[in-house]
Amino acid sequence: MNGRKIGEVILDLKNISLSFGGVKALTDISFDVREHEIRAIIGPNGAGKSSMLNVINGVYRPQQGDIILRGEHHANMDSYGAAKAGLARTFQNIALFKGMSVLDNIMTGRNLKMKANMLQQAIWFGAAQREELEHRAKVEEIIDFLEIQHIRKTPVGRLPYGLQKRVDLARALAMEPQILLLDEPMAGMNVEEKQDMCRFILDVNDQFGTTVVLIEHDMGVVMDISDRVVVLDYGKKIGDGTPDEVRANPDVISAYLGASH
Amino acid sequence: MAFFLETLLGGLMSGMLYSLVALGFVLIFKASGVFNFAQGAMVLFAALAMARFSEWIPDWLGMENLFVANLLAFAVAVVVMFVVAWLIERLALRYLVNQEGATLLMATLGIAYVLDGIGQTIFGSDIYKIDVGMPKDPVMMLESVFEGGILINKEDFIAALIAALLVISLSIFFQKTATGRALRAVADDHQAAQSIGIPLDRIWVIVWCVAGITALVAGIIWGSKLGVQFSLSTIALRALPVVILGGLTSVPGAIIGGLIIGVGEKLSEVYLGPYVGGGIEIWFAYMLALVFLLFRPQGLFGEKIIDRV
Amino acid sequence: MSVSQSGRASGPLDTFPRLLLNHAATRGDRPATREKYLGIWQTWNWSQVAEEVRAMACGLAELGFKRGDNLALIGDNRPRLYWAMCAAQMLGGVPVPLYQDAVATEMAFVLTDGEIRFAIVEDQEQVDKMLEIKDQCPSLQHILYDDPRGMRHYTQTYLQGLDEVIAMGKVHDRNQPDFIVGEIANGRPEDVAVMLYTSGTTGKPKGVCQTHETFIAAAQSGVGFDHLTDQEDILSYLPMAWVGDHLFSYAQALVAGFTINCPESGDTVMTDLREIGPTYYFAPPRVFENLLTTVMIRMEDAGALKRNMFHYFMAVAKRCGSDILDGKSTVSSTDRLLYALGNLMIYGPLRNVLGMSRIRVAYTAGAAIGPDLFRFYRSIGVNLKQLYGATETCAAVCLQPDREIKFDSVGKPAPGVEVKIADNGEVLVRGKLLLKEYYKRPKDTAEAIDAEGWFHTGDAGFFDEDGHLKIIDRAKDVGKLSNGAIFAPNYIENKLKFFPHIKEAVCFGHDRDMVCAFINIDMGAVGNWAERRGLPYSGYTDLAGKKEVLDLVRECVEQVNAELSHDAMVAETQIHRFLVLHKELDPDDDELTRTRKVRRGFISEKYNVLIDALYSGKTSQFIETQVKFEDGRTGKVAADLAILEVKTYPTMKKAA
Amino acid sequence: MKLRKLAAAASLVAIGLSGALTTPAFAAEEQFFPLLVYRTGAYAPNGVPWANGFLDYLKLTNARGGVNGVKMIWEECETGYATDRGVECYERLKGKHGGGTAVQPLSTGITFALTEKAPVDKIPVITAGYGRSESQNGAVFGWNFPLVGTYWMGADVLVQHIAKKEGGFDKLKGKKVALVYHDSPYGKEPIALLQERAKMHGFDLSLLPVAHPGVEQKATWLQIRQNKPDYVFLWGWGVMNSTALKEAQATGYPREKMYGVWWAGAEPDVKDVGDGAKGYNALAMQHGAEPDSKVVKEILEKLHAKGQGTGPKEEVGQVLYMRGLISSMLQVEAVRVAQGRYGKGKRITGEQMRWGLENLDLDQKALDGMGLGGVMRPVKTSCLDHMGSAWARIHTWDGKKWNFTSDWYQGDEKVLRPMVMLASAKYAEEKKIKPRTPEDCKK
Amino acid sequence: MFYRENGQFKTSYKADQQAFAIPQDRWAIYAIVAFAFIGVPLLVDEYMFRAILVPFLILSLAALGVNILVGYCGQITLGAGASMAVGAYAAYNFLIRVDGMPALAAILLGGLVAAAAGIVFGAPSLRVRGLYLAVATLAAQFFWDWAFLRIKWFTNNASSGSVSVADISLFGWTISTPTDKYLFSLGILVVFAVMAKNLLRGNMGRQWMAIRDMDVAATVIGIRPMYSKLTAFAVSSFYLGVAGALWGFVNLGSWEPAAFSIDRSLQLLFMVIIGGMGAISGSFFGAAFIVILPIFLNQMLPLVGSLFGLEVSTALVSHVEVIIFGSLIVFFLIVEPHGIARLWATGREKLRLWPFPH
Repeated sequence: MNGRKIGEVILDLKNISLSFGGVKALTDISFDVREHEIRAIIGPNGAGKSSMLNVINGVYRPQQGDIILRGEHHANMDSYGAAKAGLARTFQNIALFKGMSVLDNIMTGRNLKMKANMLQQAIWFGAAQREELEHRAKVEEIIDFLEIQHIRKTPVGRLPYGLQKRVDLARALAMEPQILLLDEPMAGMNVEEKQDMCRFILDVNDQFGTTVVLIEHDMGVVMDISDRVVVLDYGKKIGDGTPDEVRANPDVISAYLGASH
Repeated sequence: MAFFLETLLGGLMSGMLYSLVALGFVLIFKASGVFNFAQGAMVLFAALAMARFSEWIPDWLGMENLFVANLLAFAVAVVVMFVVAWLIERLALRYLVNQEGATLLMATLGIAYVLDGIGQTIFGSDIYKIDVGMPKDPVMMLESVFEGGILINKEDFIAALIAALLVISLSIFFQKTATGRALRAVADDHQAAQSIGIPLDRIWVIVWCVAGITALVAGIIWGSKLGVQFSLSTIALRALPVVILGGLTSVPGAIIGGLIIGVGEKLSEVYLGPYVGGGIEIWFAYMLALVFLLFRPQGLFGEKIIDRV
Repeated sequence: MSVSQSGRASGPLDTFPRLLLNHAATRGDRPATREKYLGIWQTWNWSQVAEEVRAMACGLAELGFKRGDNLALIGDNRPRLYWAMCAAQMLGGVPVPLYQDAVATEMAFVLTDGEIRFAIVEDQEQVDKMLEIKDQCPSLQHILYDDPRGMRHYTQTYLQGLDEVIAMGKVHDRNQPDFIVGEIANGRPEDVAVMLYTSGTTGKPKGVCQTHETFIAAAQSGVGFDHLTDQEDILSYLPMAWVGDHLFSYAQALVAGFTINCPESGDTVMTDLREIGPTYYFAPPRVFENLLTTVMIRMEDAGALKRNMFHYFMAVAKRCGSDILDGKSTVSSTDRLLYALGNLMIYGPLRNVLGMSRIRVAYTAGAAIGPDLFRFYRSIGVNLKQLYGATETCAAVCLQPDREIKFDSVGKPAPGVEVKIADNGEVLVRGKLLLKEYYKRPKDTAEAIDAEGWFHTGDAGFFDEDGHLKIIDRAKDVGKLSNGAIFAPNYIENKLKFFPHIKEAVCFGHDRDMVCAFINIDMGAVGNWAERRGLPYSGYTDLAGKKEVLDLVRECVEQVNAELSHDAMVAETQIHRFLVLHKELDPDDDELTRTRKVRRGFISEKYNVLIDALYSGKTSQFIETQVKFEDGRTGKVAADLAILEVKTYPTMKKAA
Repeated sequence: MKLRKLAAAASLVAIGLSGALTTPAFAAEEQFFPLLVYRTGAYAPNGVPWANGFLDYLKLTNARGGVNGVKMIWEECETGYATDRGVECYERLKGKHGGGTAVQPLSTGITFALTEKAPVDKIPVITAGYGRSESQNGAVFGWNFPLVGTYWMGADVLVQHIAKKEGGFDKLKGKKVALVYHDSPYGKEPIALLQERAKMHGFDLSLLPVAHPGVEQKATWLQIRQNKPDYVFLWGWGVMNSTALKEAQATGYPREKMYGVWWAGAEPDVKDVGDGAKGYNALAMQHGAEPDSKVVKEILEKLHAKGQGTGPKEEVGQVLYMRGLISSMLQVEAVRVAQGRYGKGKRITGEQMRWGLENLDLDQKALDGMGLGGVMRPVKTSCLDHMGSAWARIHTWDGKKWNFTSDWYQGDEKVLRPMVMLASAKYAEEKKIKPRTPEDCKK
Repeated sequence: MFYRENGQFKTSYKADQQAFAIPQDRWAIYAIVAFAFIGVPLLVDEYMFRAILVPFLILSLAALGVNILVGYCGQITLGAGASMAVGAYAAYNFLIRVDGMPALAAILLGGLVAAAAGIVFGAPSLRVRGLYLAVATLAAQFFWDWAFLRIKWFTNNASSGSVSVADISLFGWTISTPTDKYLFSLGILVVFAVMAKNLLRGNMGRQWMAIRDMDVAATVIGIRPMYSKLTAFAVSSFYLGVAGALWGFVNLGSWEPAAFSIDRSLQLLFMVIIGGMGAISGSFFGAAFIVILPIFLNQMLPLVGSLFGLEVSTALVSHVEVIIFGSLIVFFLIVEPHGIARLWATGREKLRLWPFPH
């Protein structure tokens, strides 16, 4: 009765290279992501993980390489295009809208699905209200899912770090993405919060069938929940495979041992 | 051709005068992130102080010597500007550290009101004269080359020289003195500067003092050129495109920006103005700055802003 | 199938399912159940509830649930768990609610003892507990869950979602509409309606079987007594396994037809309480105490002006508040004016932030409430009353009538209840509301109910001249000092606990020459107090050992002594020595019951060394204790506890 | 309504402050004037002496015993030359002490705004020497009184003057005249007339606007240097004037060929330029600086000598001071005229004041009586002509003071009248006003 | 303290998503609006109407426009006055050039033209930010100042550049008395405020705030910065344009470009910052503060002076007035940089929690 079945390749990155004014952030990286899987990108600090994520969702444009999303080439995709194509993401340094409540933050995630025009919104009654209420109901499900009912109307700025991360995830989920990119979702959390987050990631993947691409600095947690892992070091791919394969990969071992011990 | 050169020269010299005011903006923005809308009010305040003291001091001392009177008045005005700078930092900006740019900008507008009010209360709101012996009459150059020669405004020329001098001395101050180096450190990174033991409060007072002196010099030059009265404070608005064009954080930017704006607006007024009815120089200067911005959003010499995710 | 059709099951309203159908017929559009879910108060009216319950009952029947079966209910106060009770009753089964925060092994006992075949649980967490003990409970055949989240990968065949069961039931009901009507018709008032397990202050929990008849009688007496209507709102947040919740949120709601409101989650009870603003409220003293403590702590953070205003008006309220509430004519007009002002400035807002603005009647029971605590709520205009009862008596024996409130009494016997005091001081009860039996424990049943039908409550008490019952303590807990003076530890402990800084107290003195006490400080209140004084501390143990804190506690104890000295009966039992425990007493460590009653015997055994130290005149004592953490791990806490002497006061003779 | 009380209290104080002349002893009949002045901001140097002269004449009137015993009272309100503040001042003061008699907005912007309100409130708006030129037409602008002269008239006189200098209008053909003007409605007023005149006489008019406040004119003067116009008309205001003179000096344009409007021909415009402005000419509508006139002597003697004067003694008699004084005088005389019809020694209303203003007839005798003989020429208004006189002279700065350097000129009605009629007709159409007929005037 | 919220629970999203979800707030707003429409006209005199209330209402509307842009979308503007000018002159042209054009339609069309101009001059916001943008908007300010002086067509060839309109009428109601003007302005303000509230609590408002708070994150969730910023400029300019048209038509009657100078822009920005950025109520508080304070000081100071037996000249009063005004602004920014609206919200929150401090 397993809910998810790992499917075909949904996202294929080919020979991605990215540099900033001569500094190479990513060198010739290729890997793919299959539908419904949890794909982790790990590597020591400065390995290019964040750059990789930024490339995938169009914040950075790679100098070389191709991004194939569901068979379509997307090398010149911008963030907006990525969002439209069903990619959502969270941020390592929480990028919530600090002047808004939790509810409003999550509601922004629905913006692509809201259709009422400006005049309708100004008049409110009718189309705009109906739409607003529909989306509110959707958002409430996410709030319930992530167990953040008690902070629904709190301004996000007042929340502790762990909860902010959860709201960040909620906002991404509100987009009903096909692919969810998580940028160090467990950074800075305590053990309990990490466990919660793992549970949420698994639940998302499981219940909504969302493909998850996550990057993480800390190997431990990730290995438990990922289906396949890419390992980056100094902008280069040094390993790719199931957690067990990667753990056994001598390059990975040396990179990790060399970097962190 | 001669006329073109004259316009060019005129623009350059106006530009230098704008730069003088722009410098004040840049100094303060660089060190404290405050976009000081009160710069114009400071210029007026300084000029008023200079003008009035140079009037009063001979009365008080009962002597006639214009040079001595000006010198003394200058000294007093310097002190006055130091006090003003210190008070601004003490009473207002100290409490506004880390506020948003717009808030700071509003605060300086508030300060401008206060300065305008106090200035007029103490010094009066009539027209006053600063006579530092600047020559008023024009000279002609290259009369052999062009018919009628090229007109040089001696006053502007001297003013431009003084402006240049000020920039050089400021550069030296920044490069060679300990305080100057501390100032630059603060400009680069507040927190880092603080962590290596540079007292931010004091640095900011110093910056405001330096800006105060710049305002005084600008005030004297503009004042002797235009007469000291309320409208002097509006020259700050003329200097704004200069700062934007040059970049908010760059001293050389203020100079180059001033020259570009000065030349640009004069040429536009003289050559384009007549076709559209004239009076275009102000908005033209702003448009010029704006067009530059579209290509370099951080200004000519400003630091590039990089988004991090 | 329609509501009106179900309404046919009229006749005598003597079982809960019949009551339900009656409400669906007579007030079908009134809200019956609300639950804060997905951000709003989802509302079901009586007709909808009746349909849901019917469907659920049919579904259960489909699964094989039959007359006489017991249905365990485990979870927070969820509407469908309440409905499940009624569904079980429709089929002639018996719902058995369990404490949802109990660990699996505790549940295993009840499941086995109660021969549970069906369990309806709230969510994955409870399912996991069930699975853990499934093997120990051979009778357990079906586990149904309310919330399907996270349940996708549970492949066990005996697991089913409540949704599916209800859907199944709806089909079943459509096919055999007469089935459920017949089942309801077959219900008899003398059938067992619910089985509630005693909290087990003494020994293992026992299943108390109550019939429809008894519970309806108990509920009716309360409803009539307080003139409750179908307009009331009550917040259902207390454990469903507790008799109090069952009486108020289930029995009375069904008798009177008012609305129950289920909070969104444990974290949001206070917010939800404020939103709903119940008109009828029930909470154990503990809750009122915590609320008061919060009030006091928060007021300490207020500005001087507000604080002074608060204290001034609280003094006014203390002077005349409850008299005004009681409608006494003795209050001066100045006081009335001041009280009105206070009502505008302080009491009203206070009631509002406490969620008590709309309360008409509030009850507390379950443990003795400190008179000062009681007086506080009454003085700010909350009509808080005490009731006295036990699981065995459907929670209702005595109720305080409006306008006849005495702080130290629990009121008069409820309509239809006989109460008498045995020779040994024990309170005996007889009436309709007595339990049918202890489940499968005829011996215990016989012990509790004597031949004449008197139920022995185990509490010591007496009637005063107005016929109000006063409870001193548990009959077995009332002791004597070695000089023969009566020693009622609870009485003293409650006085101590009224101080916001003291969370828990345990007094000793039986057969000894003086009274000594263990104290638990309130982490929240004292922590806040310490922070404002710039007192650094690393945790409970550290804070509890601070000299400043000890002095603070000593002041509290001395004040209690001063109060005790005013009353000749208890003046001898002033506290002479005390210590502040190095750890908080905790149900997980078996020091408290799940209802947070002190397990005196267990404690005196566990901390024997400390008691010895108290009575041997030592000034300090080292102790090391094992504790259980929330995640199940264990650890050790050790400390050198200071023992403090306290000033005592000479007995004040009451002026004749 | 708290504010209203405060306002009332504040005005009481202000009255108390304005000197011993308004003590309750004189409470019998009082004529109230709201005073919109600006003593701060960019134009303070011009606003202050004007206000001082204005006040002093009111005080003098009271010292002379009032108008048939009616005392003048007033309250000052600072507008800072800002339109909305001016409107606020007007609204605040107009209803006080039985209502304002007349108001002098002293700013083109405020004049425009008050022109809308005057007919409603029935308070005449006096704009002595400024305001809308077309408001001379009393038929359309029933409540506006551009007494003494309008900008069109002023510009007309300037053209007449240069024509005379050149030796006749026909000599103007082919000449170049540059108008350097403040880029605002004020500065743009004369353009229409100058264009008309340029068409008539064939001179070449170039327009050089200077943006407010006018501290930067380098480009303008470079253009002048290049075009070398025969005359420069300076239609500046405040700091723009002195800046223009300094730029003229810096670019070597002869000041003798520069002619200022009468708001560009006072002491503040030239005093900090000093010698640099020597030879600069300006229009003087009616009066100039009159430090030796009888009225000035009387003021010095009756007020300043007793410490009751307004402002510094040295300024008494200067150009702007005199302008304030004469503005004040016209108003007082209108009161007198109105009293003549509506009852001597009685307080008159705004509507009666209008009648007074429309029937002013200050002949030489009257002027002499007020000590203004030689200072100005007679003024005679009518229902349809709200200007009353079109006399002006030219005065020239000699580095120390202003001296008259021309005879009297009179604005050319043949040129002015059609323009006034045309412009006022357009206004009437925009505002849907039905012009008054001579019959209406008789009512 | 006066909030008794027990029992005010929401059983639908519709109830929960109301503009004012707390009934007490809702009733207070209704009461205020009713008072403004019915009570005020009975109570105040012409001076209050003309000198204070009408300017206050119109400037509130303008401040609302600025707040949408600055407070909600985070784009600083110093060119608000220019948008008002565009609105005023455009409305003027519609009125006089199109026969039978109703005044209200002209005003709204003026707003639309201002919106279009706003989009054009808002375009730099896509490239430049913060203070640089502020200065860029000054370009618009100076450009329009110039254009309305110089380009005669805009002023219907009025020689002086100043224009005037007759009393306007609305469905047969001629707006001529101060009370009419007040009610007309109030009506428009209420409608526009409601629309602003609706926009800001919906998707559009959230997009703007998202751009303001964290533009990168906003882009990533599919908000187009260009669309959001330009709509903010458009809506803001629309409000400003309507306010400008009202300022010209209703408050002044005839006007010149100086009525919408840089001083007006700064004044509006002041209102928003003092009143509270990102709060609709802030626009009203700010407008009240900026409109009333100087007048209040101006009338107050002589009184205070007289208490101490000082003679306070008009000039001194106005100097002290600007000094106090300036100081108060600085003081305010120090004490509550988020403006009066935040103070108000905090106070309200305190009242809800009363007697507790937090």
